[in-house]
Amino acid sequence: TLIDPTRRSRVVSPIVRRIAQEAGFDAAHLVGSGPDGLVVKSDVEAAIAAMKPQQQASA
Amino acid sequence: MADHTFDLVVLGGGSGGYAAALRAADLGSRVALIEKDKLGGTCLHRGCIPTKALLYSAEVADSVRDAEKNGIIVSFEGVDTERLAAYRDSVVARKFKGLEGLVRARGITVVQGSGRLVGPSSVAVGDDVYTGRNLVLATGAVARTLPGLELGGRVITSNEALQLDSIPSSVIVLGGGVIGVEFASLWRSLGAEVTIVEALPHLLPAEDEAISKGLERAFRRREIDFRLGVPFRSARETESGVQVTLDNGDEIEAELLLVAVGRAPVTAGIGLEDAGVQLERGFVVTDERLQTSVPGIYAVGDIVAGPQLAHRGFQQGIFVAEEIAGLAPTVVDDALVPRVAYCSPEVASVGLSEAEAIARYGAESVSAVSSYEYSLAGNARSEILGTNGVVKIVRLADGPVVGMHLLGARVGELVGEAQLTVGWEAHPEDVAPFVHAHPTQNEALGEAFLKLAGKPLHAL
Amino acid sequence: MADHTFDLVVLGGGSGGYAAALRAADLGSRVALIEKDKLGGTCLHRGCIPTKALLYSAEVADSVRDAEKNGIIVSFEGVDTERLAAYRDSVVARKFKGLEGLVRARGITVVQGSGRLVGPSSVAVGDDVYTGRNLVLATGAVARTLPGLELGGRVITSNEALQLDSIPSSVIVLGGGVIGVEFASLWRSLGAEVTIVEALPHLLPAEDEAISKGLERAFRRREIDFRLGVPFRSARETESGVQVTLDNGDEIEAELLLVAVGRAPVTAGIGLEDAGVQLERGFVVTDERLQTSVPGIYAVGDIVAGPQLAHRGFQQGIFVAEEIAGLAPTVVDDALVPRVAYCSPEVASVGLSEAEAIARYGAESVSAVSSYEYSLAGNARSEILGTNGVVKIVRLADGPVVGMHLLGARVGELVGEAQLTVGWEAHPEDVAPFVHAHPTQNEALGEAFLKLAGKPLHAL
Ligand SMILES: Cc1cc2nc3c(=O)[nH]c(=O)nc-3n(C[C@H](O)[C@H](O)[C@H](O)COP(=O)(O)OP(=O)(O)OC[C@H]3O[C@@H](n4cnc5c(N)ncnc54)[C@H](O)[C@@H]3O)c2cc1C
Ligand SMILES: Cc1cc2nc3c(=O)[nH]c(=O)nc-3n(C[C@H](O)[C@H](O)[C@H](O)COP(=O)(O)OP(=O)(O)OC[C@H]3O[C@@H](n4cnc5c(N)ncnc54)[C@H](O)[C@@H]3O)c2cc1C
Repeated sequence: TLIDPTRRSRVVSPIVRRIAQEAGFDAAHLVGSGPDGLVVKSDVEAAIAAMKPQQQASA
Repeated sequence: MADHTFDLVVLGGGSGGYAAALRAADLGSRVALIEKDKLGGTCLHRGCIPTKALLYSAEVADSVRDAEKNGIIVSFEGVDTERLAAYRDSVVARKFKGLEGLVRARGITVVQGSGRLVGPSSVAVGDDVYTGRNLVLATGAVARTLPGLELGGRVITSNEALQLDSIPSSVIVLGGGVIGVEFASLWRSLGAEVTIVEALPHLLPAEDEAISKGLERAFRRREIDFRLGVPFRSARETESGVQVTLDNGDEIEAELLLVAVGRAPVTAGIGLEDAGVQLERGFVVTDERLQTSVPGIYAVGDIVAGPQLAHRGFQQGIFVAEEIAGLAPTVVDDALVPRVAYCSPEVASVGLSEAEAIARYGAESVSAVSSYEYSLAGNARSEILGTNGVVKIVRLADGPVVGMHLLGARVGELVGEAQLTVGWEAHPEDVAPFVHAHPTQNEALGEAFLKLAGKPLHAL
Repeated sequence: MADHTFDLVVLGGGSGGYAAALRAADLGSRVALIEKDKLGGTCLHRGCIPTKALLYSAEVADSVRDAEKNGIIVSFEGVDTERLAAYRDSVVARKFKGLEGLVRARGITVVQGSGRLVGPSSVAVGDDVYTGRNLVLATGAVARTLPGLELGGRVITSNEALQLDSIPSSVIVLGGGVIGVEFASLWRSLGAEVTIVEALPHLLPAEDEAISKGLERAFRRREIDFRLGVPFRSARETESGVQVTLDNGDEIEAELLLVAVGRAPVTAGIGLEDAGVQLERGFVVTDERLQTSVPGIYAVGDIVAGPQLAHRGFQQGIFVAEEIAGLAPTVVDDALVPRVAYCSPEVASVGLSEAEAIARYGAESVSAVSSYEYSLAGNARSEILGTNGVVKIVRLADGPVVGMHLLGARVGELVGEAQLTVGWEAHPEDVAPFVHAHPTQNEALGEAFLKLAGKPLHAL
């Protein structure tokens, strides 16, 4: 799954963390594509993009 | 009486006003910028720029005095006040020319003259009326004095202080705020005997107490005298100078008295009340989006209560231009506006002091807020520069950094990093992976973050 | 032969080694730190610290020469090389004392002597063997020379250059990298005639070309001579100096020749190969978590190929200590290690140059990368300091800032802000709401971000 609350991926950017927070999830729950599983901005952006159709479907 | 119509009319061409004008023009508006004196306002002509030029000369004088310690043999022959003035003026002139060029390049109509509100969307300048779909008030502030203390002669404000053609042998500085400590520092470096009088218990009373105390120690070493926690009672001119009497009866005498007790907004006699613009203690009342009580009229800069700083004016000016353009910009948070005092040593800060953080977040539990002070004694670059000081970081428990407070030579330049850290709500743990460049002073910030993240390197 | 058992044995007490030792001790390990010379290594005794002390003296000399322009009247009487040396040494001594105190306070066992690997977990020092559950290799680097160019006499490295008891009247600096340009700048400020010889087409060839070119302009103004793109052919000592012949036949002569062509890892003759530690061109090969080909043996600092910088050593040392402790720290990304050259004007950068960004991200489309250069001519504080330069920011289209490149007096201190911006993948739009303090140099960063975010204030 995209967002797994048991996952504790690494996040070092407050900015990355905030974008995720604003989209309603915790960036650390993603799989990171950065060095050593680091969650980078594009991971959060991809997750948000992937969530969009889902939200529309459920709405 | 001629009528002129614009999208935006800005009253006052200082930091706040010209920023609004530049940004609005950039966004496609036709803008009139009304200025009775010179574009650039206080900051450029009587504030930030000339003071910082003189303070740099003071820094040069200090480093010349210490040069022998660094192996550079010089003899200090004094201050050439004419060259000092020429240097100060050349810096101002060049920035002024740059600003005029920018304003011209963006096609802004500059109206020279004193403006007065004559309705909810019109400003009169002499016989001309400038009407805008929106107005921005940006008339700034001027030095105030205390009741019973008349300005004039040997009792001066920063305006006259900047124009002195000699260095006074002694000065009393009334007010230990930013302007007071900057002039005290400047004059001391140039050879004057200086005494600061401050009614509150600390220099820079708005800063974190650790910083104020550190600055007091440093000023004591520099033999800058100060009387804290004692209100001013009266002053009278003598033959050779000014005699000041404090509330406790103490008397001090000096060649000059600089009154630096704050700056009052320029809002009287320009038709604001008649147009329905609400004032409070002289300041223009606005909502958090900087709109006054009259829809369509905005206010920016020193006339809006809050930190009176040029870059706050810039930020508010940009905000208002974007707000009017419908861009829904982010509200300017006064607590996130960085503050720098260019005295020696410098002071820089952003966000909350420890006391403010505890007042705001620590009501329920004392451990809600923690702080750490890293002494610049541990920082190699500061050792090289021969400066002392401290980096103090205030954080919420397991939470973001909410305040950063710096003291030491050149620390003003570190405030950009501090501002992003606090502004982006970083946790010390977010900074810790980024080990700072060695040997820099910004490494001291890095060390403080490491310590707060539980990973001290060059600290116990 | 005595056996000593520890949790961690660190070979080499420089930046990388002592950082690993300090952090491991902090995390509860029993640590032996083996050092054949002095704790602190190259950086403290022969690198960062003494050079930056001398460069500060050079800065003082420059500001003394310009002081008259600032209204401060002085006469420059020369350089007192004894006091210069005393100043340099006092800075080193104080930092050395601090480091010794830290190492003692954390209960680290310091072993004085030359160590040699004698197995996958043991280091011999004379008759003693130190065995650890883990080993950290941190033996650092030493100046290298070119084939056919023998060191000695008037052909010196930074080690000798730091110990000179006079200022040479003229110097040829072989190598336009960081160490080369720093010494060139230093000697020029102290009065020498300087020529830099660099085989690549630019000074600081690893930096963004805009910065290299700007530095070249500045050096030209300072009358520092340089020959770029011409390899060195040979050198011979003459009666009064050294004569250098370039590949194009040109001959240059000077009192001294400083060889600054890079630093070679110290990995030979200490038992690495025998223990199975894989090397490549002399560097220790590690995985991204800094483990060598022998499980349990790690390597940090200048012996690991990558930017040879003290704070990279710190960061790697901390990383390895935490890795061993099972804390799973964040991998150190060499591209995010900030770089500062303390020449006059200073150079500072972090992340990718424009060319690197285009190579990495711009293959498909040229518009994938954009950049902006803000001239310090627009920055009031730089005008006050009398410096020129540039802030160059490289970003991905609609994406984060991936590189920041700075040139100008004192810009080294701005690298902290640059580092967090790039490290945290900020977009210029994330920085734009935070208008920087006026008048600072970090405001130039702010202006560049504003421009890239489409909101220029003090720029066209
Ligand atoms: C000595 C000193 C040092 C300072 N140093 C710093 C510093 O280092 N950093 C910093 O951030 N801030 C500093 N400040 C504060 C800074 O100068 C102000 O915050 C800033 O100038 C406020 O901008 P403003 O646009 O609100 O007002 P102002 O800059 O005061 O501009 C107002 C303009 O409006 C014009 N005006 C007023 N009324 C009318 C009218 N009726 N018609 C037409 N024109 C009118 C005035 O002539 C003036 O040009 C300093 C101030 C002083 C006095
Ligand atoms: C002139 C100059 C200026 C520099 N300026 C800067 C700067 O401003 N900023 C910056 O970041 N970097 C700077 N550097 C680079 C910096 O000094 C190095 O990156 C840093 O010292 C590397 O740390 P290290 O721990 O890898 O190695 P080192 O600091 O070289 O330490 C290695 C230590 O290991 C010891 N050792 C070696 N072999 C053995 C053995 N067999 N047994 C026992 N002990 C051993 C050595 O005695 C030495 O103390 C500069 C370098 C030079 C030469």
